[in-house]
Amino acid sequence: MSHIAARQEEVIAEFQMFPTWMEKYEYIIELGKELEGFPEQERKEENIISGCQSKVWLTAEKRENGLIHFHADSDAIITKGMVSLMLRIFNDQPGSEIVAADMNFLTTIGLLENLSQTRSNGLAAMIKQIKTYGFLLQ
Amino acid sequence: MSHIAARQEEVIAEFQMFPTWMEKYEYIIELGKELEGFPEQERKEENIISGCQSKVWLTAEKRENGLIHFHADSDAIITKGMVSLMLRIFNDQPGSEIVAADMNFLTTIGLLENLSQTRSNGLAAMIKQIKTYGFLLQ
Amino acid sequence: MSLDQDIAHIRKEFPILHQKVRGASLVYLDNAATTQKPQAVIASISSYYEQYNANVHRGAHYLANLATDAMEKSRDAIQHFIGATHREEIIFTQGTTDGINLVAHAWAMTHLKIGDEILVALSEHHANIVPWQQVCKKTGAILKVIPLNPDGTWVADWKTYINAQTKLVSVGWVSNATGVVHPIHEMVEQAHNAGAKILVDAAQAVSHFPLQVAQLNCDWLVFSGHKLFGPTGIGVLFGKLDLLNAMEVYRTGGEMIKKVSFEGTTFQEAPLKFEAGTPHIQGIIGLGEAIRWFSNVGWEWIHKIEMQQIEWMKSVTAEVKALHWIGESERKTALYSFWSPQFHHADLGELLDQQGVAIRTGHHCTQPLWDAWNMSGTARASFALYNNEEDTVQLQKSLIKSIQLLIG
Amino acid sequence: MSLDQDIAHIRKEFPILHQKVRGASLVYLDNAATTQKPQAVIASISSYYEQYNANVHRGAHYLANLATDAMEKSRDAIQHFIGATHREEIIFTQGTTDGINLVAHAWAMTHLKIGDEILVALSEHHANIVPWQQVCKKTGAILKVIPLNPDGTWVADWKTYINAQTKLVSVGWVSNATGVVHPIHEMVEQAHNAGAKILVDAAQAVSHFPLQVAQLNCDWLVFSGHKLFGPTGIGVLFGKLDLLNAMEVYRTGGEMIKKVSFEGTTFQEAPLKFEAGTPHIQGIIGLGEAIRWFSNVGWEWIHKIEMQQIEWMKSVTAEVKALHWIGESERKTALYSFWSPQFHHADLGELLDQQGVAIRTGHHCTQPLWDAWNMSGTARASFALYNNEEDTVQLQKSLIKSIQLLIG
Ligand SMILES: Cc1ncc(COP(=O)(O)O)c(C=O)c1O
Ligand SMILES: Cc1ncc(COP(=O)(O)O)c(C=O)c1O
Repeated sequence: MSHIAARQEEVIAEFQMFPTWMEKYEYIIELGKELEGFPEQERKEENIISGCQSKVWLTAEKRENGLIHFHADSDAIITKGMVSLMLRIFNDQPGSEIVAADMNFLTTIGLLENLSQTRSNGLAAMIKQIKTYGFLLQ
Repeated sequence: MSHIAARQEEVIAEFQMFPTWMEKYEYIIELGKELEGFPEQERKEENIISGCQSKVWLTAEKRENGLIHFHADSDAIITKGMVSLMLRIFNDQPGSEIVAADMNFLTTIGLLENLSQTRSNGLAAMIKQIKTYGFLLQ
Repeated sequence: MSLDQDIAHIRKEFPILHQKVRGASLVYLDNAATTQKPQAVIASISSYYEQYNANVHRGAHYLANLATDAMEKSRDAIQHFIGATHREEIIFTQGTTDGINLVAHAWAMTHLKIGDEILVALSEHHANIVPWQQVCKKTGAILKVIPLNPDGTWVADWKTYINAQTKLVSVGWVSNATGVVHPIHEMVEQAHNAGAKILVDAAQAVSHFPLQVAQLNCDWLVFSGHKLFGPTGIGVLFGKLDLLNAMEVYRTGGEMIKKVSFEGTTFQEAPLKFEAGTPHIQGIIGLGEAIRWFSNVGWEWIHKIEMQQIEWMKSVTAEVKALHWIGESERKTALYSFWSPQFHHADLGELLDQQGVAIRTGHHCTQPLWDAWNMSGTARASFALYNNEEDTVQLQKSLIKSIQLLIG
Repeated sequence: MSLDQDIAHIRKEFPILHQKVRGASLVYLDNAATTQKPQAVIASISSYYEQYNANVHRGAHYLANLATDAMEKSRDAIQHFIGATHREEIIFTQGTTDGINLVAHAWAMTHLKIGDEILVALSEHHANIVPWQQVCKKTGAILKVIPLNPDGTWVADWKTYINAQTKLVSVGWVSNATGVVHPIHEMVEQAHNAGAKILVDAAQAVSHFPLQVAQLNCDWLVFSGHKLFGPTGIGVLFGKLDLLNAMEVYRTGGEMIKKVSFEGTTFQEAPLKFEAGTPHIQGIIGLGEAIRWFSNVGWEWIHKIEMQQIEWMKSVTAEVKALHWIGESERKTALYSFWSPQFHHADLGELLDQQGVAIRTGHHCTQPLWDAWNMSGTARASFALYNNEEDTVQLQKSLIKSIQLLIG
């Protein structure tokens, strides 16, 4: 199992601990608050992922170890929590694995069924951008 | 009772003799065939009543006796029958009475309920034109 | 009967309201986006298709006559409902947006020229901005904008924005962003004094108070059926008859012609002139039924329930002070836009949704307003005649729970 | 199962067919004007309004998500049904007329110039003539017309009407006046060889054979939902994606914008670009359901029943020789236009209607054709997949009785 798949399993296990929507959202909001600081100079139009109701900024760099490191942020806290979840899974992985990753864990954690259409469109756009970076920085 | 109202009563009585749609239409078609000849030189655009699916020509003249005489024709035989029915009622009457006439006999003879929308629009247009002539030639 | 019983009675007629959403009872407060439909409207659609569906006007058969009759009776019902002088002044469109586009193409595009001015207000819906921008691009006319006070009303000197260059005023009667009711009667007078024509966007007005277009004396007025308890895909353009007949054609094709030949084609008068192609017969019939149903409820009661809803909401806004409530003007409909500098309206909306409370968040198609106010949008709860006290109680509870979650 | 049983089965799904009209069983043969709706489509409309009516796209709540999902699933169903490459190539319109007007305004008005030629055929529906006349009036382009053979087919040398000036070909695939199926595949090739774009009016084709637009390679194609067992007020414009994105906008307003400001507005890509305002959500969902239902019946069966109907009608036309039957070409749909020099088609239609047989009479929105043929129109019986042998028997009987009455 790839690192990414393993982390997905982790996240799924974690979410299973929260039976109610409130607990799930509480956790996501917490994740949002913990997300590491986003470099101010990168908070610009070209880093915005379109397709989300709230704004999402995403940047990526290939570090010396050959792995890809993402920075992301959002002006909405729930989105920020989702972003944080994504980064936990994808951060510091090789581009090839990012591109190859299977994303159906989102359904599995029973979050997506609670998510609005706009939200899941936004997530899809985010994943697409993450994979694009993965591909470009391979 | 005015002449026009009396003739309407006559027509209603006549139609009551025909219990089926077939007989009514047979009679109307017959009326259509009997309609007096329409002056060929009057068969022109400006004498056409618009609002009918088939063409209806209508002209009127005030005769020496002060009464109004109509000529009419149609390229469809059922329409021609309806026209003929109209003329039987309105022909050779004073303009004032034509203008004042009550037209709900059309419903009474149980014909209108059988008539299509286009047909009754056409009839309404025809009556309007007859009344206009009645008014103008008073 | 008590108000409570009356509402309960009305709610019974709306099948959609009686359902659980994510385990909670649905609280539908997105009525400014679209209203729900009473059983009578739904049934009118089914019986149209089950009993007398046919193409209209060209009709030479029984079903076609029934369909044509029903369609034209709807036109009569609408004429009566909005107080128009002639039935021919009622044009069926796809909705408010389509109606405004029709006037833009069939009148403004050919009647305006360089330097002419079109006047709108800052709070207009995009549907009442973008078509005029297109007109300006093609004709060289200029789009002028009435600014707003912080409470969402037009600035006090709004009349000074009308001048000799103003050829068209196009304003929303009620703002879908703030619920504010604007002084349209005065505006019609001012526009006409300046020799300008005036179009009224009544999308958010039509279900709240009588329009009385002949008395109002506006040149055009538009609204959507789906915001008046009617079906989607159908709307109304009212226009003064002479003006309609003097306008260019817009969509062309069947039904709107007198005679087609390759040498030249002639057109019908209004309303047919603007109704090219097979109409949305079912939508027209459904809208007619919606208007009959709505008229049966009656303005008196509609006014009463709206005043009551505003009363209920006073306690909500007083309790939930953590939020900023905008558009608290004197003359407003029961529509509440709110926001917080601390959290995003999208977060609020998502958490309310989890609790079965349906509101709308975002820019509500009035981006210029939020840009001017330096905001990214709001959350908006908008009421219709079936929203009861329980709905406001649930809204308040869910708001408080959401805020608790967000501030953690 | 036998064909009889199959039809009986299908007829059961259409509530409207089982009624008496003026004492006789309804024989509905006006399907080229509009088709009837199966119970599944009617039910899809009711359940939309009873369960998940909401405004789409802007959605931040549960019902809005359901509505948006259902709407976009319909787009997928249509894409699949007509064989388009991209889902974004499916634009929702009001109908065929609206789709043609869209292309006329958003492409032809700005892409054609003096001396350019638009090519149509003599038998086009007014919806495929008048918009081009308007384009010619504004741009100075010239409308060219392919004449017809007496059987309703294009003249043998139709290819010579395409030349270097031809910028747009816009032709009906199946004539609603004659039922003739025109050689559209060849026409697409010829148009493209000449560097022209081609729009296909598939209003009368869509329910008779598979369109396969990607394979056909046309630039645009239009049809109406109401002629495909779907609701009124909804239609489809297919366009090649690059072309759609290169076109101007048409109706403007909400949903089709990226960003609105008074300094300048930017637009979405297709399909949203062309879908301003609240869509006809219910119509879109109903059309999706119609397509699912129709696909379930399947092309094989649809072909079989149509061949059978043509067979049945051979005996009618042979028996009723007193009438002139036109459009008896080799490649035709089950649509029969007929007339007599002795009596008016309106008389025929009225007498058929008295016997419960619904057909259409008049010019069928193809006036130039009748003018060229020196006729005032025809009576027209047009079939759909639920018309059985009994319908043709009743048609024949009623025709004979009507003729008897008329010749007296
Ligand atoms: C060939 C053809 N084109 C266009 C149309 C117009 O379709 P609609 O009235 O649905 O816009 C029709 C139907 O009347 C038609 O038969
Ligand atoms: C004030 C106002 N104008 C115009 C519109 C557009 O209406 P529709 O989307 O029905 O065309 C709306 C609704 O969204 C509105 O609230």
